[in-house]
Parts: sequence; structure tokens; C-alpha cells
Amino acid sequence: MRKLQAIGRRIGGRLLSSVPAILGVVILTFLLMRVLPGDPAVFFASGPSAGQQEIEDLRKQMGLDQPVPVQLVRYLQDIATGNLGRSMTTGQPVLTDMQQRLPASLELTFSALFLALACALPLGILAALRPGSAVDHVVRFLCTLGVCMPTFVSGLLLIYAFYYLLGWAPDPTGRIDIFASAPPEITGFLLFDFAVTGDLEGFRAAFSQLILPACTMALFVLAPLARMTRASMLAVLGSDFIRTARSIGLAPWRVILVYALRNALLPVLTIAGIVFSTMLGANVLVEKVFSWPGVASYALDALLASDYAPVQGFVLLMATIFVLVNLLVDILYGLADPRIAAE
Amino acid sequence: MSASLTSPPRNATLGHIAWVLRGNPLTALAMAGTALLIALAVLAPWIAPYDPIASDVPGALQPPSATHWFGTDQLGRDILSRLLHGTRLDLTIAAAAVGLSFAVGAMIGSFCGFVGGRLDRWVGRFTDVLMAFPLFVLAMAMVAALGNRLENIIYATAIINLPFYIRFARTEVAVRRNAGWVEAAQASGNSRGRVVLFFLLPNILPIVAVQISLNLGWAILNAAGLSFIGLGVQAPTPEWGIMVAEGARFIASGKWWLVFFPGAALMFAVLCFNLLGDGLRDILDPRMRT
Amino acid sequence: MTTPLLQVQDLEVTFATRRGAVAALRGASFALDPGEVLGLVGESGSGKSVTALAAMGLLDKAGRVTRGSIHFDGRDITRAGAGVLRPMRGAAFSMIFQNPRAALNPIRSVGAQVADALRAHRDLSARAARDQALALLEQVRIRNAGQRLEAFPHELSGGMCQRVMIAMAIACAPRLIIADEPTTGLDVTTQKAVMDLLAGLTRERGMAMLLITHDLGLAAQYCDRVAVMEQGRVVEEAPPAALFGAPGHAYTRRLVAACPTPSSTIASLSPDGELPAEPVARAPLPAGTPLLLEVRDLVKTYPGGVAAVDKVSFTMKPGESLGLVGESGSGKSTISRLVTRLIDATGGEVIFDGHSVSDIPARDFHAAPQRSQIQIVFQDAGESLNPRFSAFDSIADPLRRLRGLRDGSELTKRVKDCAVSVGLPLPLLDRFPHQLSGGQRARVGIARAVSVDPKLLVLDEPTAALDVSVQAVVLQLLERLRREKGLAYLFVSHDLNVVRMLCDRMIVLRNGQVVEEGDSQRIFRAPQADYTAELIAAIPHFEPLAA
Amino acid sequence: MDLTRRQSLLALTALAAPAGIALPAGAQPAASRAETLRQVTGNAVNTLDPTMPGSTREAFGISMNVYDRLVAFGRRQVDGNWVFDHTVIRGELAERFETSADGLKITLHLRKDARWHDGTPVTAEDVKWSLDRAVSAKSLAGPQFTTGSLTKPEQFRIAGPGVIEVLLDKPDRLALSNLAVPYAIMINSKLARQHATAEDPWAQSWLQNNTAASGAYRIDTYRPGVQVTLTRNEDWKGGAEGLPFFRRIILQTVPEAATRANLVERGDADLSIDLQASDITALETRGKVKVASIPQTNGFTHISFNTQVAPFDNVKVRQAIAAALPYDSMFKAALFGRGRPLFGGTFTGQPASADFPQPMPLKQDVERARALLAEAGLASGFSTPFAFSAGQAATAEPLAALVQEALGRIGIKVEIQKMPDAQFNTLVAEKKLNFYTDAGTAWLPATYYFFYLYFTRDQRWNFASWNNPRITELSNAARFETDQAAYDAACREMIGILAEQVPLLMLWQPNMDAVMAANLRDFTYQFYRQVDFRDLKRA
Repeated sequence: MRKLQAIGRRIGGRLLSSVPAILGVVILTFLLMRVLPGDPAVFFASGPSAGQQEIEDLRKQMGLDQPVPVQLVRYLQDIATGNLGRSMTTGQPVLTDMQQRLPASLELTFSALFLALACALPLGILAALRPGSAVDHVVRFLCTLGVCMPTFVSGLLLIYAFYYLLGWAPDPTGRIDIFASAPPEITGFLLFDFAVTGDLEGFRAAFSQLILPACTMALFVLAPLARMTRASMLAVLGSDFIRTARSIGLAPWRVILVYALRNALLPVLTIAGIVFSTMLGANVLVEKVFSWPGVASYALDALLASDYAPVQGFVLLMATIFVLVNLLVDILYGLADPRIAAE
Repeated sequence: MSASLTSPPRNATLGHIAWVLRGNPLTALAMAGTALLIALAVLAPWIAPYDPIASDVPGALQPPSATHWFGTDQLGRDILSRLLHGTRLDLTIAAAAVGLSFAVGAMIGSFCGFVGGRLDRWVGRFTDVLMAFPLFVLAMAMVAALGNRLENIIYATAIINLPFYIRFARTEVAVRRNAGWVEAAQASGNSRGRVVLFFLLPNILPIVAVQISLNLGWAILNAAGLSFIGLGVQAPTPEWGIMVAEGARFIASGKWWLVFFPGAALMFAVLCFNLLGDGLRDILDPRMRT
Repeated sequence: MTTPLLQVQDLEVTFATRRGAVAALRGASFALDPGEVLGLVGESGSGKSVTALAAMGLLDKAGRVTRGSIHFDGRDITRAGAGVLRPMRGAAFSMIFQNPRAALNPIRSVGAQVADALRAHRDLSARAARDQALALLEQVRIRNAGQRLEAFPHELSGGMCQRVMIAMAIACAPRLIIADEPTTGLDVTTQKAVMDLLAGLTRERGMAMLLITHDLGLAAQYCDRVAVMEQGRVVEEAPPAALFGAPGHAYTRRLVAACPTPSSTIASLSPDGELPAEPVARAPLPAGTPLLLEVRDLVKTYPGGVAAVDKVSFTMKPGESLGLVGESGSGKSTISRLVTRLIDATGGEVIFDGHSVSDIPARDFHAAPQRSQIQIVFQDAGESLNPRFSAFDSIADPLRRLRGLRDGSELTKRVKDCAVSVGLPLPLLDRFPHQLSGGQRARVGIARAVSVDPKLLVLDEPTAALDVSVQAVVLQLLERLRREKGLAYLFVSHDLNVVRMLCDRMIVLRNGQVVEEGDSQRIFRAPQADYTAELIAAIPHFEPLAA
Repeated sequence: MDLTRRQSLLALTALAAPAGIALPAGAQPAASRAETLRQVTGNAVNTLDPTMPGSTREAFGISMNVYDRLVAFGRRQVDGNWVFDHTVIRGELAERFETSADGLKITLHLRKDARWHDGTPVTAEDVKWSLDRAVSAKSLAGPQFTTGSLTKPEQFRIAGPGVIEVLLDKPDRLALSNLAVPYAIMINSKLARQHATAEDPWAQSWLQNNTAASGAYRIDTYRPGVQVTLTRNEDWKGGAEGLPFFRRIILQTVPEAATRANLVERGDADLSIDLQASDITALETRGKVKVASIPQTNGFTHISFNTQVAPFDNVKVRQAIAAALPYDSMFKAALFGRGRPLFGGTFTGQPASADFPQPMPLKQDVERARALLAEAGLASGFSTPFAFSAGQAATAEPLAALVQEALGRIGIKVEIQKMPDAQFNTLVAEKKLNFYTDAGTAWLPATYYFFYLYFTRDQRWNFASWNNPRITELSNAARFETDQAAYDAACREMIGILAEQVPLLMLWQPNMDAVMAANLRDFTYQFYRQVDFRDLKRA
């Protein structure tokens, strides 16, 4: 009970203390977008026959005729009321767009992170158990190989090999086969929705669409995760309490799993949190390459079109997720490590 | 490079490095690779067989041959020559960006870590803001806002690296803040500024060197990513990222050499920097220094 | 004749390093009978711990037994594999480590860890293991054992953690316990409690114990026999009274001499050292000499409201040496930093040489004229030297900053003079801290502090991290410097014996407050406060050799 | 994936009609894969109302298939490919129309059997409302309609049931053509007005995400930026050749061009019209797909100078640059020759034809370039940036590299600037780029219209900020000129002036390369450069 209260206080405190950071992000993005040399009104009024008048009208409609401070205040008021503006690129309210696209990005990122962790943890442990051995070097080399390829190249290569040449993967055009029926919207996470409705066929289809982009992203984050697992496992294995565990005659697997791994996972958890946040924002290129209808590619298109609202909304969303993920990591950390909770 | 900073007596350090390298062929390979890259970058103008921007449209899109080892691109330019010159540019971008963020970040972070208090809190807030940004999008926005010139790409890459250096330096300094030699330095009459600059900073340098090496690779990838979405260095400047991005357009048409060679060069460089970073970590790990 | 429980014969252990194989043990031999307590004493690097680890089969990968044998209860376990050793560890013999807090898994409750020890060898249900763990905790006299079962190591004190460690070690009733410096790092009073407990338990259960320690007093008090190790060999072995009363081996003699006892003097610590064995006589200062240092109602409160120093006042005359004694948390180190003006006080005043120096914030004190007058020598000499400065640079730094000397012959001369005066061989000036021995590092630390001719030298446990023989030498050096330069010493230590030898007066501190103050010899002989008496009683000691 | 499953799922989706669009009585048979067309494109549909500011070209394309207009352009075959023919105008929602002899009144008779998608009949009131909306609402339609002298609601009059009259002040030669452009959608006014509000009397926000149309296809699903699916309107009567072949259309956004090429080649997609030139050549060689390459006759790629700013205000400088460029190499490197050159024309003075765009007398002559530059007093050259937008990088980047190289030879130092599209467009609109490449397309490719749009007035599309009084005079006159010979003469004179003054260098008309499954036929190149699904068939 006391523990729960402490956690609750920590959550509250963290959320409160992240407000200035988020506000900073919002304002900085807003100003950055205003510095962009492109004028969205000009861009969007560029019909084959739009004239100066149309540009002016559009500017007024978008509120761009006001001075920047006024625009900022209005924008902040809008955010406070949950209005993130309207995207010129899709013609939809940004909030609607995000609601539709965020699950796609989250599902992809979660899968990629899961995949990466599923590979990185065993590899990292393996390397840490035999530091300096051939296994260690091979693991390190393989992981590093993944991180040194730009994601757009590895994505295109995977498509070329598994779709174009081998035909094993379905066409890389989004989350489900275009001819398949969409699942009922429950959570927006297709794998989950299909599983809940018991549509195994659909689950398989969604899964096969997901696997290539998830691999592409996982490849890129494998190295930091494996590296961190190895380092923290090495540090833990060298610590006194492991020697204690061995001195009381615990079975080796118990020493490694219960004593070493559980301690070693703590720093990995932190890194995984950071990796998740960065991935979510940085998978722009993966989403582009795989026509994945996620938030990052949405923001990229908007940015190139000087479409302010979606970019601002995207950054706000990412910052919020960043804060939430950090908070989650914190809570997990607090649960896993009694030393932190006591502070 | 930074190995010499770990411990000034040369022969002991060299011996240690040699010992680490013997047990770690990958690091040796990475060091050799890095040296090769630097050599190629320096010598590019002399060893490149062709002018990297001279076009030869009739000879465009030739596969690798004896005259053009790595083939030619859409304008008939020699890919090998462009790669060699690109080495120069990419290493410059990476080194400048990382150097800049290191110089600024480590300085700020060290002061914050040492002094603490209100300054630390404010800088902490600022890094929180930067960290909460989706970094690649921030880089894109900055390059788009400032114009996609070389220096702006460097600035953008530097800024998105900045919070990591600040945090890193801050933590490392905070760990050492109460070390005896820091107190001793103060007792010896060093001002706080001097303590940070001449005592703490040199001591965290080796650890930061690991980060620098890893970041060099990352900076190159970042520049390539910017090029892919059209926010890279201006054509026809030979830059790996642009070459890969342009080459990627030709994947479907079977002109593999356009993406293969620049991609391989890019991978090689990033691989070297990453493995080197790992190796530096081994060289510096105090627990491995007996 | 019974079979020894543990017999180590001609044991050689080498470690593979990058400089080739290095022998840590070079033919150590000893035997331990069932129920016996054998002390293994020696200075750092003598191979005590390696012996213990080799016996447990816990040497790390680089270490290997290259010669000799280890027999447990007649069974050769020298090169036994994990399959043989694992069932024996904890059940036949177990080990207690130093630094108990680090030796326990930080994220597992102590109850679970004790239960782990039980279930490693016995087929117990979780419930039964828990009950037995509870019983064990009670046996090691942990109060409220039921609640502590769920506690995590960080929630317990160091002494408490060591009790848990002992509970784990005795859980499966082994016949031998190897205790490797079990009380190093604990306060003397705690040390006494833990050692009494350990000795009691082994006696009650008829367990044998191999007690590894650097503290001769401890070994003398708790062991049936003591073996002295030097450079990987056992050089002498005898019952404590015989050993300390009439050491046979030259090394033992030196070691015993260097060990501070209630009757030892600085000179007697190292008979062939730099001080003549004559008693120290100090001329009393003329009356009316102005005070060098006056501390009034000094308070330091850390965030969180805990007062580390709570209204402490004392004075020092020029050339006087004052000892600050206390256990950890007594505030003695905080006072040393407050006086040295490295940190700012929350309240009170520090008057140095007639000027109040507590008004100058610590951040600006580097430019104050008093900076060169108050210098400090830190506890761990290795940690207090900038790893990137050579010995020369370390000594030269205050000269450059406070005396404004530029590089040149003047600076070189001053540094060399300093080095000579602290007995540091000049060729070592080019070396870096990690290339110097502990004693050499201590000399550099002292040289740095005295290079600018301070009036007050604050010594913050300057010998705590040193072996006794090195400590003896350093103490003699300090005493000589004080006589030569007329320095005033504020000497901070937990070791009452050392303070008694070096200081005219001493202050006993507890929880940031002064418990007792007065003449060193007087306090030592006839403590007024109960706490002081308790402290003195807890010091393990042996009867010194009749010289 | 097995076909049967797809078919059954397809049937399901076809049945599950989205809310707001009622299905007519009687279940439709499921569309088979053969009757389904899947087009992949790099861009996205962003609105269902093409008149919305910011509409993408893909949105125009969708609206052409979903909405009917009163009239439509015909098509003709050129070199074996179908190309739109703006000189032939046929009725679409109108059954027939007449233009009065003085050209001031156009009378349109609606199809009697025309029905909206909800089954209600199309009335003259609906048409009047739609036309009024085009000229009254703040949208892209208004400015476009002014090019046909259609500016106010009074010009549209109901002249009886199913008859509507369009009244003009002057006999504008493009008035009728304007009724065929994507903006001239005919809206079910009863339905639309239900969603109109006081601030939004023309239901613009509702129509962005909904349709009130009568066209050949209905919107099935609309996911902005991702995909649009259409199902055939079985009651459609507006086509020249009856119902369209395809029952179901999927228009999907696939940003990566290489992926689109892979999709079409592997047969997973049927059609893509925005592949890269390099890929198309490769696909053609491998021969698994059919490629219809049609020059975009109503468009042109150009290099523009800002004629108001030194040194480009000097015609000698412009001519020098015109003579310095390696047109053939540029054409080959940028487009792989996939297009129709607009350089290398042979006429001097005035051309023989009044058509535009036509090849201009541009050819490389470095000596002449040097001489001209010297005449301009810039023998030692000068430096200038050369800009293009990132969106056109695939073709503009090699072009720019060659421009830089070629001009370097005559002493002009060129700094290449690739910029994001929004930034580029802004700078073009603000006339802040002095030397750049861009492209233009005219929906209504009359020669005078090109000149009026691209070479007169201070407006965004006057790429070169050219202000030539004679051109202004001639283009205004030609607009209302009813005598064909006089019109042709005026056009030839304008082309001649353009060739001599070179405010911009006409480079080429890139091909519309439609890459499609081998069994597709009857692809038509439309002036709005999108796919008209109504014409397409699968053999």
C-alpha cells in the first residue's frame, strides 16, 4: 500500500515536471515551423490557376495573416481545447489523422522492439558469458552490421529480395493486403484486433505485412540493445553478489537467470524505453519505404509541404509519448528495483 | 586518437592497446579501416581516376568495367571517383558535427554536473525539451528552415546530438564531482572554471571518446537519411548519402552498382566507427586494465 | 591424529595477465582442524583472499591453481569441477565476504536470498524455506526478523547485511566458514558485535572458521591459531599469544611493531624508521598566543534536514595538533571540509588567524589569501590525485595557482624540495598515480598540501586506506614534518590509537555533536563519556611484544 | 494468397457499403480481380471536392470519375495511344448543347434519365446551384472560370426543366471548355444543402469528405493519404461508351517509386503513371508490362530567368545561356529521352504553325554563347544560383548538374539549390528565384491560353516575370478573336517573340508513361494528367 502510494506520488510528480518540457517542445516547434521558408498558403493555393487573391484568402483562412505571437497564443488555446488544427495535405483534422495513424506506428514500433529484444537479449547474454571469445566477436559484428545500414537501404533491399525476387513477402503496401477485409476497429492494432475476433487468416495476413518493416527497424536497434545487455550483464556477472550466489552453491542457470539477468535487465529497460521513443519518431524512412500509414511519414509529408499543423501535432504527440514511455520505464524500474522506489 | 589520452605514458598505453587488439581482432580491423578511410579522404584528389562532377552523358549508367571500376551514374560520372571524394565530405560532416556537439555539449554538461543547482536544472529542462523531440524530424525541420547547405546539415546533426553529450558529460562529471582530486584541486587554489576545464574535462574525455566514435557513424547515417528525403547536401557534390539515395531509385531497374558501392562504402565507414567505439571502450574499461 | 578439515599444501595460484603469468600464491601451506578458528593475516597482496577463493573454487577465469593441493576433509578438491564443488559450496563450506552490502543481491529481499541458500541444497517448499530463513535471521540476532525478511539490502545497515550474510553462510550447517575480512569497513562497535556473533555461532555449532583479516588485533582476539602470509607464502604460524608475544619471522616482527596498540608510540611503530625512539616532548606555547583557528557553533545541514554537523565549537593554537575521532556518520569528514572551506556551512563561524573565513563562499575561496594557509590531505591518496597529472604536476599545481609560479627552475626547485622533504625519491616525480605504490601516493598527497607552507594542515584519515607498515611510515613522516615546519594538524580519524599517538588533544564526535574533548592521553586512559569508553573497549587488541 | 479467399472478401467489402451512400436495390455481383483495377501512385488524394484549395492532382482524377460535368472533351488516337482532344466537346451530364451564333449564349439540355447516386433525378436547379457555387464560393474554381469569362451567378439561367443557359458578355473561346475541367463538378444540391451552414453555404467542409455526385463511380472507402476505393455506378448513363469496364477501382498511395515499379511488374498492381524514367526503361526491356508513353502535349518543362533582375534582364545574357546548354544531353540524362523535345526547332522569325508548345529554335553553340556574353559586357562571367524543387529532383538534379557544368564553360558559376517543394513554390510565387527549372501544364491548351497564363501579368504562373507589352496585347486580343486566321497570326507572332526574347527556355514535354498490366488497354492521356478509369478495359 505504501509502495503504491509512493509510486502514485512519483507518477504525479513526473507528469507535473514534464509539463514545462512539453510546453517547450510545443513552442519550439511552433517557432521552427514559422521559420520554414515555405509559405503553406502559396503551396496549397498552387492550383493551375490560383492567383494572388486565393493565396491571401487561404492565408487568412489558416490564420497566417496574424502576427506570430498572436498565432502562438491561438495555437496554445487550441491545444488546450484539444484542437490540433487541420492538415492541408489530407484535409482532415490533425487529431483524426493521428488517431488513425498512431496505432499503425505503435504496432510497428512495438513489434520491431519486441523482435529486437528477442534477438538482442540472448545474443547479449551469450556474448557476456564468454567475453572476448569468438562468439562475442561474432555477435558484436552481426549487431553492428545491422546498425550501419541506413534503414531506407535495408528496407528497399528486403523488399527487393523477399518481395520482388523471392515472392515470399506480400506486397509492401501498408498494413493489410489491399484485397483483404479490414478487421473491426477495436484498438487499431491489427494483430490484436484480428486475434480478438478470432480471424486467424487475417492475423496471418497482417503479420506477414508487418514482418519486413519490423525487421528493418529491429535491425537498426539491435546493436544498442545487445551492446547494453552485454555490458550490463558483464558488470553484474563481475559483481560481489554473483560470487555470493555461487558461494552458496546455487545452480549455474539460477545464478545467471535469477541473480544476474534480473539485475542486468534494469539498464536494458531504460535503453529500451529510449529506443522505443526514438524509433517511433525516427521510423519516418521505414514508413515511407513500406507505404506504412503511420504518423511519422504523415509528418514528413506535411513538413515538406510546410503544412504546419500536422508537424506540430506530431511533435507534440511524440513528446507526450516520450514522457509517458519514460514514466512507464520509471515505474517498471521502481517496481523491479527496490532501491529506486525507496528514494 | 583518444587512446593516447587515456594514460599519458606512451609505451604503457601502447602496450595496453596492443594487448587489447590482440584479443580483439575486430577492433584492430576497425582501426585499420578507419585509418584507410582517413587516408582515402586525404588523398582523394590524387587517387581518384576521374573528375567526380564531370559528366559524360553518352557513357551514362555503365556497369562496372576496366575503365570505370565501379561503373558510372545517370550523368556518366565515375562512381569510384565520386565515392573517393565523398569520403572526404562525409568524414568532414561527421567529424564537424560530432566535434561541435561534443565541444559544446561536454562543456555545458560538465559545468552543470559540477556546479549543479539552478543552472543544472535549467539546462536539464532544455535537454529534456530537445530529447522529447523526435530527433530526425527536428533535424529535417532545421535543415528545411535554414536551407540545405553543408553547414546547416552539420549544425542540425550537432544539435540533435547535443542533449546526449550534455547528459553524458553531466553524469560522468557528477560521479567525479566529489572525488578527492577534485577537492584537492580546489584546495590547491583552482577556481571552479579551472577545475572543470583542466581537471574534470580531460578525465572524462576518454569515456566520451567512445561516444564520439559511435556518433560519427550515426552522423553519417543521419546525413544519408536527410539526403534520402531530399534535404541533403546539394548536388552535384559527391556525398555518399546522396549517391545511395539516388542509387536506390535504380534498384528496380537492375542498375545495382549505383546503390551497391556507395551503400557498401557507407556501411563500411559506419561499421568501422561503431566497432572502433566498442574497441575504445575495451581499451578504456578500467576493469580490463590490470 | 585427526584428518585436518582443510589442508592447503604448497599451493601456487597464478593469474594470466597481459604481462604474462603472475603468481599470487607461491606455495602456501596450512591446515585447519575441525572446530578450529585459524586466522590468516597479512597485508594487501599477500594472497589471503586468493587462498580463500581457491579453496572455494571461486577463482575468476584468469586464475589457475598451478601447483599444490587443497584437501577438504581428506578429499582432494584442488581441481574439482563445478559438478563436485557446487553441492559442497554452502553445504560443506561457505564463505562470508567483505563489503556485505555489495555481496547481497540488491533487488532480492534478504529473506529470499537466505531461502535461496537453503533451497540450493535442500528440497524445501517455499513456505518451509521461508520459515527456516526466519529462524536463521533470528539466530543471527536480527531484531524484528519477520519484517526484515521482506527487506532489501539497501534498507539494512552494513552490520545488519553482514548478519544476513552470516545467516546465508550457516544456513546449511557447513563444517567450515571462510570469513574474508568480514568486518572491514564497519565501525569498531559494529565490528565487535558481528565478530562476537560469528565466533559464538561457530563455537556453538562446532564449525571451523578461517578468518582472513589484515587486523592483527582481530586475529589475536578471535583465533586459536594465526598464520602470517607474505607474498603468497605462510611465513609463520602459531597461537596468537606466542605469535604476537615473540614473533619469530622478521616480517612478523615488523608487522607486529607497526600495529598501533595502546602502548605504542609513533617512534615504536617502525623502529628503524626516520624518527628517533625518544618520547615526543613539546614546549608549551607562551600564554597569550593568538588562536590559529576558532570554530564557533558550526552547523551543516544537508538537503533532507539531516544535520551532519550540529553546533560544533573548538579552537586550535598555532602548531597544535587536534584529533577528531568518531565513527562513520559522526560528521568528522564534514568538519574537515568546512574548515578547509571546500563546502559552505549552514551556520556558525570559522575564524582563521583572526579573520573570519566562513563569510567567503567556498566557490570563491580559491582566491582568498587564506587559501594557501589551510591545506588538506585526503583519505585515499590514490583517489585524491588527478589520474592525468604526474606526481610533479600534482605537487606543482598549488604552487602554480597559489604562489603564482610559472614553469621554470624556481618551480622545479620548490617541487623537488617538497619531494625530498616528504621522502619521495625524485625519479618518481614523472610517474602517474597508477604507477605509484600506496605509500608513495600518500607522500605525493602530503607534499602537495605542504608545498605552499600552510599554517594549518587538515588530515582526513590520511592512513585509513594503507597497510599498517605503510601507515607506520606515513605517521612518522607526518610527525617529522610537524616538528620541522611547526604545522598545526587537524587530524581526522576513526582510529583512537593513531590519534592518541599523533595528537595533543582530541575531540570525540557522535552524530555531529561533540561527546568529549580533552587531552589525548587523558581521554584514552580515563574516558569521561560512556560512548568514548565503549569506543575504546571495542578496539581489538593484542598484547604487544615485550620490547 | 489464394484467389478464392480474395474474391469472397471482396464480395464482403462490396456489400459493406459505407454509411451515407445508399446502395440501389438489388445486390451487386462481386467484382472479380479481373474487374478490379489497382492503381498505385506516389501522391495522395486529399479531398473529394476538387475545388478545395490544396487539392492534389490525384484528387482531380478521382473527382473526374466520381462527379459528372456538363460536358467532356473527346479523345483521339495519336501514334496508337489515346489522347484527350480539347477541340471536340461532347455532352456528359448534358445530353446536347448549342452555342448561339454570336457566341454569347450556350444552352445545355440535361440527360432525361440522369440520376444522382442516391437515385434522385438530376435537375436544372442542381446544375444552377453547382455552377453558382463554382463562381461564388471561395475555391479554386472561381479563378479558373474567369479564364472562360464565367464570373457571376447571373450568367447561369434555368431555361425550363432540364435546360440551362450560360450567358457571356464576350464570345470567350474557352467558356465551354471550362465546363469540362475538374472544377466544374455537378453536385446534388438537395443533398449538399442539407449539410450547408450559415458560415458554409456551399457545404464545402462536408463535401471534402463526402460526395453528392452522379458520376461513373461511387466512393467506397476514402482514407486520405492512404487509399481510395471506388465501385462502379451501375446506373451511370453519362459515358460515350456505356458503363465502364472495371467494377472496382483501388487507388493506393505507395510513396516509394521503386516499390510501385515492383508492384506493377509482379502483377500485384495494374497501373502506375508516376514511375521513374529509369525504371520504365528497365520495365519495358523486361517486357512483362505494357508501357503507354504519351508526350504531355499540354505541358512543358522549362528553365526560367527572372527577366526583371540583372543580369537576366539583359536579353543577351538569356540568349547566351540559351546557346550554352547541352540540350540533347540534358534530355537524355534527365528523361532518358522519354518525352518530346521542345528544343532544336528550325524556324527563324515566326514559326509555320500556331500550335504551342512546339520545338523552339534552341541549340547548343558555345562560341555564340561566349560572344553573346561578351556583348552583354559579362565576358568574365558571373555567379548565380540555380534552383529546383526536391519533388522534381529525379529529373531536375541531373539537369542542374549539366547546366552547372555547361555554364561553367562560359564563365558562369552556378550554385545548385535543391529546396523542399513548399519553399520552392513560395519563392517562385514571390518572384525571388532568378534562375530555376520548373514545369507548367495548361488544362486548356489553346496557344493564347498558354501565353495569357504563363507570359503575362504579375502573377505566380508568369515564371519569368516577363512583361512584354506586345505579348500582353496579342494574348488579350486572341482570346476573343473569332477569326481563325487572325488568331493563328497572333499566336505565331507571340511564339516568334518568345523564341527571340527567351524569357524562359522551353526544354521538353515529358512523357506520361503509364505502366500497366499487359492486358490493360484504352488508356487515355487526359489534360489533368490522371487516369480516366471510365475508358480503361482489361482484355
